[in-house]
Amino acid sequence: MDLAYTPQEEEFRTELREWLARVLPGLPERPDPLDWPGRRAYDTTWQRMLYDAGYADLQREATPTQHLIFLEETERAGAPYVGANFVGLLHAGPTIAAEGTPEQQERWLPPILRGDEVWCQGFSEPEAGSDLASLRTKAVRDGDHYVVTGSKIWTSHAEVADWCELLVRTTPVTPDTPKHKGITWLAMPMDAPGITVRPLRTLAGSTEFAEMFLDEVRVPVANRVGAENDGWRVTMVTLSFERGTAFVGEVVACRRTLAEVAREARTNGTWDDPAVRRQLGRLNAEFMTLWRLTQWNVSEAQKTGGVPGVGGSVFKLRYSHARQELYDTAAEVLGPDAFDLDHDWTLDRLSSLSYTIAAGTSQIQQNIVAERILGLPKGR
Amino acid sequence: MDLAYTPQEEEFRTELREWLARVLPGLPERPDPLDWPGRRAYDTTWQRMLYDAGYADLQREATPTQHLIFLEETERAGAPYVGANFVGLLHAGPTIAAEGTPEQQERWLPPILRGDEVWCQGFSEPEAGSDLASLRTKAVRDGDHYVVTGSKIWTSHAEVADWCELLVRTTPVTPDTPKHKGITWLAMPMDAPGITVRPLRTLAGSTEFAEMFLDEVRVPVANRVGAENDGWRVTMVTLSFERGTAFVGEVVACRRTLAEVAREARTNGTWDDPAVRRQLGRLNAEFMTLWRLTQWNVSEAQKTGGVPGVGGSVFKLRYSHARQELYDTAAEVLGPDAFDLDHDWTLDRLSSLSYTIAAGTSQIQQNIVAERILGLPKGR
Amino acid sequence: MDFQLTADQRALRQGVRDLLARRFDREALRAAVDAGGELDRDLWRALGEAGFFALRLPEAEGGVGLGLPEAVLLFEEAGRALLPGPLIDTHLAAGEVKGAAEGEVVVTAPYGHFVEHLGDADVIVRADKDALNGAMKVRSVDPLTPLTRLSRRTPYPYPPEAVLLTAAEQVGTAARTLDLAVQHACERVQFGQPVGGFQAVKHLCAQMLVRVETARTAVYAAAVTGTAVERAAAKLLADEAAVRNARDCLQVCGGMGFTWEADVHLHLKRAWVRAGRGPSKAEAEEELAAALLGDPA
Amino acid sequence: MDFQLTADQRALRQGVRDLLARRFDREALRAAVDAGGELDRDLWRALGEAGFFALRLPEAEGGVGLGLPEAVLLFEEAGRALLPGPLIDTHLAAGEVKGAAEGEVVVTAPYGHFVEHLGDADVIVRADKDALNGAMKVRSVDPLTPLTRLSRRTPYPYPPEAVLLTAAEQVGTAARTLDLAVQHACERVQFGQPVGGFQAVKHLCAQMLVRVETARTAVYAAAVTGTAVERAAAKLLADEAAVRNARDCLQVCGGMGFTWEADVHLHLKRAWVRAGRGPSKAEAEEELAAALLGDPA
Repeated sequence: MDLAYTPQEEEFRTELREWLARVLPGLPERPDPLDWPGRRAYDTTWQRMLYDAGYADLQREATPTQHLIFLEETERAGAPYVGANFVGLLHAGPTIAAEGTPEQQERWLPPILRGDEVWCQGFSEPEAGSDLASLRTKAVRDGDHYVVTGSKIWTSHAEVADWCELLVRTTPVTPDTPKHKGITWLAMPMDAPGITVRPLRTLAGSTEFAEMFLDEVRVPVANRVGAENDGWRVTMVTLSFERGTAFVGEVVACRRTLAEVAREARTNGTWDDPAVRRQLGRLNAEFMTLWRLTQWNVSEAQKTGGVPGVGGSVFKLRYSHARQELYDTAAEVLGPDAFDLDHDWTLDRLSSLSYTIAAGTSQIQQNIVAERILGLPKGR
Repeated sequence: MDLAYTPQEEEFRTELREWLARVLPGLPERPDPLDWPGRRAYDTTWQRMLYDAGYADLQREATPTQHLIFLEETERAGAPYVGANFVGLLHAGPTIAAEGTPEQQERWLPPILRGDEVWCQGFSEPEAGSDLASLRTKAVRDGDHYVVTGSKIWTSHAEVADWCELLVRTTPVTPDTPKHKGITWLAMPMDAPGITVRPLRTLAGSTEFAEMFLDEVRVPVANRVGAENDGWRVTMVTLSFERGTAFVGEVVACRRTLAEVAREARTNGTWDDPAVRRQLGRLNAEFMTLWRLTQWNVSEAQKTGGVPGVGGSVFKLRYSHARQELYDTAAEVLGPDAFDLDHDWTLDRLSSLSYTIAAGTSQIQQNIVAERILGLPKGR
Repeated sequence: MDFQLTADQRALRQGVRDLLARRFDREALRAAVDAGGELDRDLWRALGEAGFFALRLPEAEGGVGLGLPEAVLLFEEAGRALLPGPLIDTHLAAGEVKGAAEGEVVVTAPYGHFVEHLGDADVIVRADKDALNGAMKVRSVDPLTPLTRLSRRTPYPYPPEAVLLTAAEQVGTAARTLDLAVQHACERVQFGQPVGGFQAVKHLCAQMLVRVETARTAVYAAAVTGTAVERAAAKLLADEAAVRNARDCLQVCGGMGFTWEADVHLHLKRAWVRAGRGPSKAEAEEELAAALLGDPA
Repeated sequence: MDFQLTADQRALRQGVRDLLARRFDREALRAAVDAGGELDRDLWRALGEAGFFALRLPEAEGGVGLGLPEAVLLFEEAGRALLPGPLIDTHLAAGEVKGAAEGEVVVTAPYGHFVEHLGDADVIVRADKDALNGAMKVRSVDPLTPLTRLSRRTPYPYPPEAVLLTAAEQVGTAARTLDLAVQHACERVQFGQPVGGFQAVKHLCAQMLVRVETARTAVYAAAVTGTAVERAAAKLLADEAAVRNARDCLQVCGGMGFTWEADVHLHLKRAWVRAGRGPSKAEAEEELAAALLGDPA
């Protein structure tokens, strides 16, 4: 049990730092959040730089600890986020790598790593949120195509994506075919006729997400990864294993924000209120430990090659709550500035509200922890 | 909407105060908590004094507001609690009054009011707690008797009671007879052969409660209140309506304790910690409002003659939590004294732990509120 | 003692609720959001005609002649409907500022570091002549409440009645977000049943109701007694009820609650802004603590 | 980086767990309760033989030569088993006080206003000669921890290692009360199903696990790094995990948990007593806050 990095790991870190110091000053200006093509270009330029420097495929080419170091250092250096490449690198890519044919891997993986092609995710539907497997978007076979009709929601980067990893229903739900059994995974080209993308405004006022309406979109059968009706398993292969690295950058960022909030408190005098000070101290314990928990999970993944996603549920339950507390505390420290949307922490506070909902609500996460880790019975 | 008492109510209060000032100094010493016969004698003496002064049957003879005044003033004056007379006055008595025959009322009610006879309650069983209706204690008809076998738990004052209001199963549970349908209400004489009472020690170290084992106890059929198999309804008639007065004395007592904790904090210096001070202030808001909520519920009962017990669930959820917070705060103020069982607040802290469990856990209360007040569907 | 609404009070509450349903329905609400909280003068006059501002003005002065207990009922409804505008300041100015009682003018006043709805206001009270020197409009977190930031904190305290009426508005938000959560929980089906069938959702909603009932009782009691300590309790519990209920409503509504189209965020943001008026949580708690050392209750 | 237990560490933990299962089973626990926390000297010597006290003493001095990371594993097991006695003081005294390492003597030490297990102690450390003047035995809330109250607060600070080992014991209580809750939830049938099938119970248990994992990680990290700020985090999170898990276990177990015969109250009371050792919640938070103003993490 130790927290020291090996010489190899330290070397990886040093080289990465040097590279970051060299290339970051040359990056173009960050685009306006509303400029989608600009954002795509920025994010893919960065991905290409990572590719050229050998940092593109850490998921497969680096150890979990190196991956952690990469995420920690890039966050600290203020490097760009994965952004538009998120789905390709972290969801669709790993799925294709695990379940695709050699031809499919050859077709789709290199452009993802080079930043040439951007993917989005078409999983959630208006009527299928927590209960993802109840999805209704229908795909009907017509020769060597599937004809897809339905609607998806919470699709990030849909406006600028080249591909969508899409879950569709190929067999209707019946007493003989439970909802998990009739689902198929497709790679849908986003330029296919019949796709309408409508930006979805969140309570933070931003349009990070979109709704996507599919009207008889034709997707080649060759774009199916895995067997027909086996899409649920195909998806879960990727979703249910992880390396503990999912929130590395965010935890590093939260710790930096917490220190900034403390300095702001010191500056504006709220630090003199012991209740504020202690709440900041409490959050320090919280995020310091979330960082250690990350290191624990990454070390476990390093030993075992990957950890079951249920361990991630424990982390996410604690982290999402801590993050919301952090921004509530920031608002208390800010006082009047907390009502000003031009203050970053105000917007961050709003977006942090999604953390107990998105990617599995805290209620669902607690069910997972109780049933899959603790072995409590499924209720009636 | 007003909080002023009418002249009649003020007169009731004044007379009660005068009477309390006159009689309380003449009361005997409080008995040792372990001296059960002594406690019975003390409690029944007090009940007789109330009877002679015309305060014995407030449930029927006074308005809800007068009842509130009575409970408020007796608590403030440090008068004895209802103690051993609790079940007779507040559960068994009202049930007999509502559902008993004239002969049964004549037989049992006057001795309760005079403090001549003490009742205990045989409802809960080791395997039937939250799910009371799943009780198994069996009664088999044998001529003009029921022969009762089974066991009960959480029976207060069983050692010194004359009667037990007992719920028994007279028809086994089958697909045709759901669990609520085969239950019968009996008045069991506690001197009948076959009853064994064993004290039950709680985590507070006290033996307030007992287990009761029934081995072929013969109870006359004439002691049945209501019809055979109708005992669940008979019981619920009493349990499901109330006058909002259930916690009057306790809220008054908590407010006094809170003020004492504040003074102790002031004395021992913990008051200088703003976090302690504000927590005390928060609790002041809490208990002040619980008092107003009591007045609200009592006023409603005054208008309508009684309120559905579900309103009591809202009160109990908030109150039980606030009470536990009060004693946690008291412990923080006490510091080292909080580890000393000779300090009253330490014992009170321990017994307050039962408040979110006894008489319907907070989880059950939340179900009741959600389903019966808010109309949320029963889940699978 | 009769700590229950009278028939007149119930009728008053129903009347306001009906008025707001007619004059400020969901369409009007969303139009107001799109307009950045700009006020509808016709609505303002309609409120004036209905006695919203003149409620506590003596009948002799052309008012309705009612008191704080009635006022908190009105402002709870205003909070429930997310009615925008400096309602409390205009209400308090009735009888002081010409036209306020009738809804002919919009009156606002600074508190803390802010003035609300400065752009729409005809009159500013509780402000000295250079109060607005260097004041700057901010991008308000609440789309229904334009905020202007003062260059320094106003020296005028927030009036006691305004504290109480703000608490009443918070109760409205707490109650309305409970309604929204219950409605969603009954309608939204996941895993083959309405999500309200799941205990976790049930218990969130139950606790929301507990907060509503408790905060409302505190507000009513403070309106009846008018004491500073009960007012502090009302503010404390109502702020908490509004913010936490809006948060829990969001949790119950899940992804759907996170969209701009859902109303829950408007309640949450307004609850934050209202919690910033008058005594802070810490100040209210200090007042309540100090009261404990006075005469025992 | 390899922040996972080594095979040796896992074996050590299993060894202690087996030893305690053999030498301090439930019967022994309840016997100790009935004896008012009086110590079993044979057990104490057995702990000594197993290296419980000499664990961190260098091998050259007859110890096991291990470090804090191993010690926290031991004390977590001790906490889980509710092992009574001044374990930490005796462990810290190994090598300093003759016979401590071997479990031949019982060493205790004052902290704050108390000494634990004074009646059983052979040696008292961190105490000046009149430390016990006017000391009085109190009726201890924890039946397994006899407490003697000092006439004044001891001037000696609670040693840093003792803070960490106390936190490790708290993790043991947090983990054990989770086990008890899960066991009850799987066995107790109400309304036709194990109560663990109800979401409310599930979610209580899930949050208990989250607390265990978080607190344990904090304790391990503090053991590895040895820094004051990580120790403060470990104490804070472990105290909270132990007390809240014991409370939640009680809630899950319902009436049955409220009886003297159930073990959950022993954990709750011990968790309260342990939380009283070393820095208070406020002190730990202040230390953690101060650290935020130092170099950014």
